[in-house]
Parts: sequence; structure tokens; C-alpha cells
Amino acid sequence: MEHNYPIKRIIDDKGFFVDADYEEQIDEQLVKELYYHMLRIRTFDRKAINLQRQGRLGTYAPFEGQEAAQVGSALALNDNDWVFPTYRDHGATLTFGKSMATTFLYWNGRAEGCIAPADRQIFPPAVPIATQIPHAAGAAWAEKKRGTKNAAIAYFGDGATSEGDFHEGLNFASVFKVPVVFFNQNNGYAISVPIEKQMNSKTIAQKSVAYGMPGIRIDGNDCFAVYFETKKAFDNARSGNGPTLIEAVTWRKGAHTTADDPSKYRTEERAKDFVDPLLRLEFFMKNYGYYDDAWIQAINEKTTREVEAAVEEMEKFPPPNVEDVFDHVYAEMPAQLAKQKEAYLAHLGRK
Amino acid sequence: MEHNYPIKRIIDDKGFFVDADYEEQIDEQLVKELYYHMLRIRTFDRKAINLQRQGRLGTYAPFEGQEAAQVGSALALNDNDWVFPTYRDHGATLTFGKSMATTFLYWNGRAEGCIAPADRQIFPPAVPIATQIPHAAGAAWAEKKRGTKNAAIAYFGDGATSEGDFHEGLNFASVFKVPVVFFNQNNGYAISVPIEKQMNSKTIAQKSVAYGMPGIRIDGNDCFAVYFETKKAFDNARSGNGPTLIEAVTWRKGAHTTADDPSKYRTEERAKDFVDPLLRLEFFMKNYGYYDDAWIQAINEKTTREVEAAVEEMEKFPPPNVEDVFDHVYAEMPAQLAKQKEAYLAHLGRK
Amino acid sequence: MTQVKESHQKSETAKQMTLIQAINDAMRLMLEEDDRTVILGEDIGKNGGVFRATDGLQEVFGEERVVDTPLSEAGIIGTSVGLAVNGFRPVAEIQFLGFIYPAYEQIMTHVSRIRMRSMSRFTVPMVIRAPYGAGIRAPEIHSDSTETLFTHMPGIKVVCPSSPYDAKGLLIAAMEDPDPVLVLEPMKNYRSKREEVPVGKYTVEIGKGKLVREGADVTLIAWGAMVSIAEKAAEQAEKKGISCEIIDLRTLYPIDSEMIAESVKKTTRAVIIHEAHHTGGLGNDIISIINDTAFLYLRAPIERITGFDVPVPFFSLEEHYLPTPERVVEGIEKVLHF
Amino acid sequence: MTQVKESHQKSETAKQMTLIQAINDAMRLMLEEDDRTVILGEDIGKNGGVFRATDGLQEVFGEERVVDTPLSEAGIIGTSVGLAVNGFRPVAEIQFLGFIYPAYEQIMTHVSRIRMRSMSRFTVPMVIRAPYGAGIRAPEIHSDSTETLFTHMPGIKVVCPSSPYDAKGLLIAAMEDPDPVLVLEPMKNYRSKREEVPVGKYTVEIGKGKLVREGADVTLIAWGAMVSIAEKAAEQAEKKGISCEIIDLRTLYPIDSEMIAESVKKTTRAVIIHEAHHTGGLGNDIISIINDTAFLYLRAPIERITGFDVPVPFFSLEEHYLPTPERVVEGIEKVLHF
Ligand SMILES: Cc1ncc(C[n+]2csc(CCOP(=O)(O)OP(=O)(O)O)c2C)c(N)n1
Ligand SMILES: Cc1ncc(C[n+]2csc(CCOP(=O)(O)OP(=O)(O)O)c2C)c(N)n1
Ligand SMILES: [Mg+2]
Ligand SMILES: [Mg+2]
Repeated sequence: MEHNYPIKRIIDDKGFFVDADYEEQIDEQLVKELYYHMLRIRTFDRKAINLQRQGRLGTYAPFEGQEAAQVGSALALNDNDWVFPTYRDHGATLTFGKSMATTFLYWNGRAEGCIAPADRQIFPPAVPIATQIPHAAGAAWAEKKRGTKNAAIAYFGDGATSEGDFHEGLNFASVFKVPVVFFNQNNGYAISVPIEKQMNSKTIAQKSVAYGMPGIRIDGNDCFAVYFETKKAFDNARSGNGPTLIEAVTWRKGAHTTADDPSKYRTEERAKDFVDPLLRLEFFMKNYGYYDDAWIQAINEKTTREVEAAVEEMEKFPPPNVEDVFDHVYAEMPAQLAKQKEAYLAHLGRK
Repeated sequence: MEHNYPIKRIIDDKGFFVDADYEEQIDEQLVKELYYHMLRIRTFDRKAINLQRQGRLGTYAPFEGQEAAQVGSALALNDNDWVFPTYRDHGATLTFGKSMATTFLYWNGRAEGCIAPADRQIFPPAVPIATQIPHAAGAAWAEKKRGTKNAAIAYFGDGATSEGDFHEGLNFASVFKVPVVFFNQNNGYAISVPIEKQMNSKTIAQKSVAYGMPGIRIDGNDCFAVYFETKKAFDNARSGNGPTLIEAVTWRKGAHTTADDPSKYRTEERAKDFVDPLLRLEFFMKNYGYYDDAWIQAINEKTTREVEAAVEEMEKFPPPNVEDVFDHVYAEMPAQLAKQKEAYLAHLGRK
Repeated sequence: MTQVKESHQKSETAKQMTLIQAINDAMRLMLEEDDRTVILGEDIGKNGGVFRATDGLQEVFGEERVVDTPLSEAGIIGTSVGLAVNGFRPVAEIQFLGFIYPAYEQIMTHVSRIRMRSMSRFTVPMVIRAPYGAGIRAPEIHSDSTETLFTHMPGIKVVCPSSPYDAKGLLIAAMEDPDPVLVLEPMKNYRSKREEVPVGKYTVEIGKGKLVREGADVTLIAWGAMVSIAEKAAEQAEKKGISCEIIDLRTLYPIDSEMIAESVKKTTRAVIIHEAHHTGGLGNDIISIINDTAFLYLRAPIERITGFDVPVPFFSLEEHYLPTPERVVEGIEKVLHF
Repeated sequence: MTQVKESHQKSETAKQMTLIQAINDAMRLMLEEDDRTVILGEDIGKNGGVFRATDGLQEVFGEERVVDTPLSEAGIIGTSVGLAVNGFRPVAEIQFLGFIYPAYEQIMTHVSRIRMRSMSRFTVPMVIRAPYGAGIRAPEIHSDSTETLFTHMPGIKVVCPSSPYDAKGLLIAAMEDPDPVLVLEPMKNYRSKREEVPVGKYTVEIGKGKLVREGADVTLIAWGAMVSIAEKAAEQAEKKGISCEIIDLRTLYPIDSEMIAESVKKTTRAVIIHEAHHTGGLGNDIISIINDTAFLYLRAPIERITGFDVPVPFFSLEEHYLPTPERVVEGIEKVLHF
């Protein structure tokens, strides 16, 4: 089976083209956009880990190593598309348009952290694994019913493929042929459980066969492969040809979350298979004349400033509002709940 | 994909060999055993429908048309294997050794109807669709852990493949390589929903790919194909090679249950593709010199008598015991429940 | 989007309907009125539902609006969440309440929580309909009455009509509600009686009980199929000179605490009847409400006549599980002669 | 079958342990003693569990007995049913109670019902362990306290230890029970204190509460992480001259009704504390028990200090969701000055 799903690459580990077909489609703008966003989210990610260590952020789920997968896929979206991320996909949502400060707030236990700008349809990150997959199918179904060209993307990990919701979501999407892309980041582990213990299939892409759905396997650390293959899947979806399952093979460089210690369950053996996606793009830029020291310096400074400003915004954000505990449960508060709220505010000496 | 899963047949619709390899393996004993059991369960099935119409049985789920699938697979089992049937697989469980009277009791709303003889491990029929699939994987896992050669079989329908439990059960079975056979009867419909609306895949067999598990597609109305392929899958399982998914393509001749009216949702168009499995075996018996009028007459009479006796047994069975409402919830009855029981028995004027 | 293909002439203003017809009528009406309405579930399209709740709807409104889904409860509810946040108003049928559990995570974690998690940016105005309850000799596991698994879940509402009129009015109210509503339909009542039901659109307010019988000595509180048990018990009690007041709760969350409090303050005694298990049943919530609101009025411990703490038995024994008028009368006498 | 590879020398008879260590110790002991014990769940093997509950067990007992499973709660519980009916005694870990819902159907329909459906031919002696509760600044949806979704389910038992001693004793009792037991482990208490725990095997009887403080004026009833809230409240109340009795319920089904009744008959007043939502919380069951058993003794309506009818909020607001000693003291004063 595995041979039916070779890993699609556009550039190799040293940043040289392996698929020359793409030479024409890759221009400076694209290269710089990919690099910029990857650098930007990495800066964010490292800062977040730092803040967590300093006690300025709650438990945090880092994505280092998965930047190409997240940025490449997010840049393939249209503005009106729907995004259903997990707790590890803030690299993708930051790229799609969620703000950094908002994202920090999420990791500080603030519901405000779930809210993307009004012109970006980004769902709150899925915490219970795989549950967002049917949501994405449903949102895409709505677009189809309305006859738009919008589509949806569901992000999920290798572990998520073991849940019933993965199966039911993909089945619905294929039966109703809805415009959705199932974007799997196979980062080798679900917390401590390696993919060989998660499934007996050699690839995740082949799971598409169960749904009569196209499935492809790509090098998730090759930002070009991610970008172009995701775009293709979206084109297909927008043309009414239904969903695609994409397996982006990548690697979680750090811990599952800041509360996790990967040395308990993995050696860094397999890490050697993965060249850092940013470094790889740098190789490419050097190989093909896109490398520009001054520009890199400039965006480095810019993103650092952006992250610092976001930290400040997060830390200056008004403290959480007790009323919010009660106010977003129903459109109209039931009497019982109103009484609970009133009593509690009275207890706090308010109202 | 479909071409990877051709429908395996041993005899054709007219009862001629299409796979001559089996000529040697098929002897009179096997032919007669298959015929006998198919006839026997059909007699049961038709009687049950009749009883239901007369108000002597509750809602009943008939299996006519699926006799080859149920008998062929049940005869492939060893006595110590575990069977996890659905509400439609009493043809299989009758063949494996559950009694007719017990089976009638089940359809008369009696818990006693769930209980097979002590030397047959037959689970109560699964009512919530697909939930038995992980059970079968678990029971098989136990056999593996004990190092026996016993295996388990899970019966389920085409509709069941849409449930999360199907997916999770097959994944577990493949990851832990347990000795279980997943025996799907694709009878074309889940109540009113045809397979084309149930899934976008053209076959159920191909769903095995998702689990790196062998999957085969067989003519479920060819009792020989069912028998030999199920046996093969069991041999494989007993040898430590893990699970197999078998899709037996068949046809539900009658209604979903006696409460259902299939004319609301299907024409008998597709029925034409399916030669009655008993008739087909008769053709075969005539073609190859196994047909024996007197024997058929004799087993007809025998099964009719057996069914009549079972009806009598069912109808003479002691009435249900009120205590049973309370007595099988816990090994030791909690005080609260004991009080409820006591109060209720007092209310009935007992004790 | 599929357009309404037929328009229904309505000459009369009310019609005799069973509860199931009233349910059908409500959906038909809303499919006509609101393009965002999508009905989905197992066997609800071509087959018109195993109880015929959706009979004829797919013929009129087409396969895009009345959708036969795969056999997949988490899929049905999960995609409904996606449809609802993206502008539709799905009405999902779960074939029997006993088969809702595969969708439990979607309901518990998402249907009920998305408004809160997104601070009202995303909402899921959807309806889940589910036939429930014992007493129709259905095969095992078809007869659960597990309403408290949902009333304990902040973010959704739960209604349970006992009559055709309330069924139509509550279902329409549910379909217009900005928040998710679970509509529990007592199977036992689907065809048990007909009554006059307005042909046009009306709603029954969610959160309001109904006084179905006035009385002085004791308050009976029931819902769904248990309302008629309460009524029969009240008739029997009347012969013994006991005057029962009956509240049909109709909405199980949020409960009409006021109606309960007022009635119990008047009668000073209460008997609660439900077919759900005793432990963890809604009866406990009602006792708490009375504890909170009418403590000093109560002259006797409240009685609960309920299903037992056992799985709903196979149908040959279900009559012994379900509350009967006789058990209720015993309860009434107990609170009166405390 | 894998044999125990190491034997543990025990010189001392008791050891200072945290609750999580006590849990670990119970499993280690039973893995040693009973070959049928199999521990399974997500990340419980090599990683030793996200809270380290199974730390070191796979090393000692091997991958056949301490099993890392796929990320699949229905698979974990569903295969455990198969293991249990076929002679094993699985102990399944659900990583957080908030993630148990995908397995809800398996628990509700099978774990709890197989004994009844097979008239005791098949039984499922299995344990489900789940960390639960708020207050540790966990990411959202990790903090549910939904015990009544399980206490309402006939056929299983539910226990909830608050201390290391009880944790070990109850878990061993659960592992030896012929029926399925859900063990709820208050995350907040995992490492909050150490106490002397016997090194050998012992059990704490399922179904029995514990009087953790004797008092005269009011009975406080709590379990899990709320026991220490009750204790703090009792201390504050004492300063105001109020004497509180505290019951740690320990088992949530079947509840120790006798202990509750006895205490309330003595104190004549009760305050119940739980972190689950108000509506449908176990508090209601307890009120009903008091209604049934101590009606005439009660001098004031029972107070419930609970989580609100809202999803457990994100951690920045969780302190406003959880009962506090101050809220409990208010409740105590309310029942005293009724
Ligand atoms: C239903 C459910 N079960 C368990 C968990 C606990 N959990 C959080 S993340 C995780 C691993 C997820 O692995 P994968 O899908 O590969 O995504 P990754 O974390 O690698 O991005 C687990 C088990 C959960 N969040 N939801
Ligand atoms: C979880 C669940 N959902 C719905 C049902 C109602 N139901 C009973 S049988 C059935 C169709 C099953 O179809 P299939 O799996 O193809 O088996 P068949 O009846 O054809 O043998 C449905 C939807 C159920 N029993 N369980
Ligand atoms: Mg992963
Ligand atoms: Mg079928």
C-alpha cells in the first residue's frame, strides 16, 4: 500500500528542486511570503514557551518543526474559507489572520483567545481530539448548499485518525461531496504514542480509500509541496469534486506541551530524518538566488517587535470579566441561571 | 479501487463451479451440512414472521436471503470461538448452537433470549449498531493474551461501517493483531438507506486498507465462498496474523423488521441480481449429483418439527419473573435498589 | 438552494392531529417558511422516518433540505454543528434516544459549549429530536428515558411535549430558538390521542409548564408519557376524595420553578412521576426546587414514583419498570397520610 | 502471559504517599497479585501517564499488561468489555473525565448493561479511572466534573476518593469488584498532600462515606476536591461558633444514605458542596435522600454550594466557578439563620 502513497516533494532536504515542474510557479513573492510567515510563527512559538516558563502563560502546545505544514496550508486558503484548527495549529491560524495577542490570550485561559477577526472564519481550537472534523464537513456542506466557492479545512494530528469522529466526518464529507480539505499533520507522535502503535497502516493517506476519496502524502516540511498540494485540493473542492485527505509528514520538534517531557518516551533518532523547514527554505533561497540577508534581518526585527507588542497587549488586556462566566451560555439567560449570577455577584459584593 | 476487490465466487448463480480448485474440498458432508442449516434457519425465519403477524412474537428482524452468509460463516467457527452477532444474525447463532426456543424468546422481549448454551460463547445481539465490533476485538485480544488458538467473529451490516465504533474496533484489532474476523453482510440497505448513500466507497472490503488489514469481497450468497473464505480468515487469525475484514455481498429479501415497509424505499430491481442462496445450492446439488429428494424431504420434516417444538417450548416457557427486573444489575444488590425492589414487590402484594 | 415546490392551501384553521402529525406539521411549516431549515437523520427522507415523523417532507422539499444521512450519530450532530455555525438551522433526528450516546461527545462538548467558548461569536441554533420512553413493546435498548443526561448540560434546552398541541408549538419554538434544543418525543404518545391543533404557525414558550388539572390536596408533577399516568391516578384519587393538581412540566430545562413553587405552596404536598431511573432522575431537581422555594409549606416528604435503578428491562417486563396509576395513587396516599 | 518480573521487598508497613502515588501503588499491587489485571489507556505505558499514575508499571509488568492504546476512548472501553467478559480485569484510564464522552455509548449501553442483558452470564468486572475537576489551571475542557452522568446509569458504581488512603483502598476495592466501577480522581488532590498509606493490600468498602469531622450544628457533605473546601469552611465557621460535621461521601453510587440520614437527624441542617453544575448535580440526590429519611428533623432548607449552570469556564475564570470556603460559610450561615 505504502508504494501507492509516495511522499510528494518539490524540494529536497538541501533545498534543491526534485520536481522541476514547479520552477515556473515559484516566484520571489511566494518564497518570501512562506519564509516570512514561518519565521513569524516560529518567533511567536519560542516566545510562548518562554512566557510559559516565566509563569506568564499557561500550559502551551508548541509547533516547532511543523511550520512548513501550517504556513503552506494556511497560505493556500481564500479569505472566506473556514478553518477548524486544533490546539497545535495556531501557526496556521496566525498565518490566516488570527492575532498574536488573541492567541496568547487563549493560552492564558481566556475565552477571548478563541475569537478571530470578524472577517476570518476560524473556529475555537479543538481540544477533544478529532471532534472538529465533522464540524468542518458541516461548514463546507453549508457552503455547498449555498452554492458558494468557499471551502473548509480541518487540521488534525496522526493520533486523531484513531477516533470515531475522524471516520464519521470523512464519511459524511465523501457521501455529500462537500468542499473540505482534511489536513493531517503526521508529526510521528500522539503525546507519547508513536504512529506504529497508533495504527497498523503504514500511511495516513491510505485511509482515504475507505471513503472513496483522493488521498495524498506529502513532505510536510517542504513548504512548497504543502502549499501547492493544498491549493490543488482546494481547487478540486471548489470545483465540486469533494474532499481530499492530505497527510503532511512532519515532526514535532519539542514537547507535546510545556507540561510534557518527551525524553520519557522518545529518542531523537527519528528527528534526524527531518531538516528544519525554515533551514530548508533557506537552503533553497541560497540555491536559487532568493537569499537576501538584509531582508531576513528586517523581518526578524519586525516579527520580534510584533511578538513583543503582542505580549504587551496580552498583558495589558483587561482582566477577565466575572459576568462572562454566565453571559455566554444562552442568548437569553434562563431565570435559574440569572439567580445564580445575581447571588454570586452579591457574594462578591457587587451589584 | 473496486477492481482490487473482485467478488470471490466458488459457484455461479446456476450452481456451477467457477473456481474448480474447490472441487476436491467440497464433499457430500459439507454440502449437506450447508444445505441443512440453511433450510433449518429459513424455516425458523419464516415461522418467526408468521408468529409476529399472529401477535405471538414481538417485532422481528428477518434474514431471508442472507442464509448462505450466516450459515457459511458460522460453520467455519470452532466450538470455542466467540461470536458477536447483531439482531439479524440469529441464523448464524442458531447454526453455531444457540437454541431455537431461546431465540424466539429474545424476540418476545425476554432476557432469557440472550443466553446461549454454556459451551457456546455467544454475546447478546448488538442492538446499538457497530458497538459489538470493539467487543469482538477485546475478546479476541484476551484469547491472544492467554495464548489459545481461539478467535472471535463480529457480524455487522453495511450501515454499521459508518459508525465510529466500526473504525475504532478495526483499528484496535489491527494494532494489537488480535485473532478476529470482521464479517460484514452487505445486504444493500441500512433500513431504507442504500449503500450508495451510506458511503462513497464502492466496496466495504476496501475499508480494510485504512487498517493495514487484509480485506476480501465475496459473494455472500455463495455458501462455499463464504465458508472457505471465512475459514481462511480464521486460520490466519489463529496463526497469529491478525484480523481480516470480509465483505459478503448479499441481499435482504424482506423487510428490515416486521415493523418496516420496504416498498416505501426500494423497488425489487436489484433483487434480480441475487439468486436465492438455497436455490443456488440446490442447482449445485443437481449439477454435481448431490441432490437427494428423500433426504431433503426428511430434513424438511425434521426442521419443521424442530421449529414447532421450539414454538411450543417458547410458549410454555415460564412467564417472566418480576425479580429479574432487579436481580441482574449488580452482583450484590445495593441497599437503595433492594429497597426499591422490596417496595415494588410489596406493592404487587408479594413478600 | 431547493425551493419549496408546493404550497399548502389552508382553509381550516385547526385540524385533528396526533402528536406525530403535529411534529410533522411543525417541520413542514418551518421548511416552507425558513430556507435555512434542513432536516437530517437516518431514514428520515425517502422512508419518512421509522415513526413517519418526516413523512412526505422529502417529496415536497427535496433531498437537499430533507437529508437521509449515513448511520452515524456523531456525524449527524457534528455536521449539524458545522451547518448551524455556518447559517443553517438543522433539525437532526436521532432515531431513538437510546441511540444518541455515540453523539454524546458532540452534544456535551460542542453543541452546548460553542456559544460560550466563542463568547457568542459562533452559535448553534439547532434542534435534536429524539423519540424516547418505554411501553410500546419495542426491542431492548429502544426505551431509555435519560433526560437528565441533557438537563445537566449547560448550554442546551430540553423540552418534552405530551400532547399534539404542545408538540407542534414547542417544536416550532425550538426551531426558532437561538440556542440548541433537545426535543424529547414520548413514543407512547405518538398516536395515543388526537386533538385540535391550529393549522398555522404558533409557539409554546420554552420554560413554561402547564397546569393540566387544578386541585387542592397534592401536586403531581409529570411530563411526556407520564402525564396521562398522573391523570389516571388523579381520577382514581378523586374517587377516594383526594383532589390532585397536575403540572405537565413540558420544558425540562429550564424548569418552570415558579409554577412548581406556587402549586406546592397551595397543596403543601407533592408527588413526582417520571420513567427515568430513580437515582439521578429529574425528580431530584424538582425536590430541590421545592426545598429552595416552598420548604415551610411542605407537610410531608415528597414522593417520587419513578423507573427503578435498573436498565429499562426487555419488553416482557417493562410494565414492571414503568410507573403505573396504582403506584402513583399509593404515593399520593403516602404524602397525604404522613 | 507476562509474569511479574520483579518482586518488591516491603520492609515498612506504611509509607507517606500522595494520592497519585497511592493510585500507582494500588495498580502495582494488583498487577503483582492478579494475572488477569491489564492496565490500558492513552500514554499510560512508556510515558507512565500524563499525571504519572502508571509511572514505572510498564517497565515492571511489560507491554502486554500495561498497554499504550491508540487515541480512541470508545476503543479502549469497548475492547475492555471484550477483555472483561473473556476473563481479564481491565483497568482503563481515560486521560481526563472531559474526554470520556466518546466512550459514553460503550459505558451506558454495554459496560453497565451486559450483566442484566445476559442475566449474569456475562459480567464486566472492569475499572475506569478518570482524573476530573477544575482548579489546576488546565486548558479548557479538561476540567469537567460530571459524576451524575454516571451515577444515573444503573449497573456501574462510582467512587471518588479525596485522600491517598482512600484512593488506594477504593481503587483496590474497585479492581476486585465483580461489577464495573468508575473511579474519579480529583486532579487537584493528586499532589496536594501526603499521608501514611499502608504498603500492603487493603480495601475501603465501596458504598461507605467517611465522617471526617464531627460537629453539632450543620452537616457538610462533599467529595473529591471539595472535601478540603468543606474543611476550610468548617474552620472558618468554628471561629463564628458554629460546629460543622463533615461527610466525605467517597462513593457516589451507591450513596451511603444511612450516614447522611444519621448526621442530618443529629445536626438538623445540611449544606452540600460540589463542583458539578447546580442543575442535575448529585446535590439533588442528596436532598432527596434527606427528604426521604430525615424530613421531620430538618430545620432549614438544605443549601447547595455548587458549580454554576455554565460550562466550566476557561482557567482565568475557574476560581469564580468553583465553590470556595467563603461561599460555603455563607451557605452555613444561611441554614443556621433560616
Ligand atoms: C478525546 C480526547 N482524548 C484525549 C485527549 C488528550 N490528548 C490531547 S492531545 C493528545 C494527542 C494528540 O495527538 P495527535 O492527534 O497526533 O496531535 P498532536 O498533538 O501530535 O498535534 C491527547 C491524547 C484529548 N484532548 N481528547
Ligand atoms: C447506534 C444506532 N443507531 C441507529 C439504530 C437504528 N437502526 C437499527 S438497524 C439500523 C440499520 C442497520 O443497517 P445495517 O448495519 O446495514 O444492518 P442490517 O439491518 O441491514 O442488517 C438502524 C439505523 C441503532 N440500532 N443503533
Ligand atoms: Mg501527532
Ligand atoms: Mg444492511
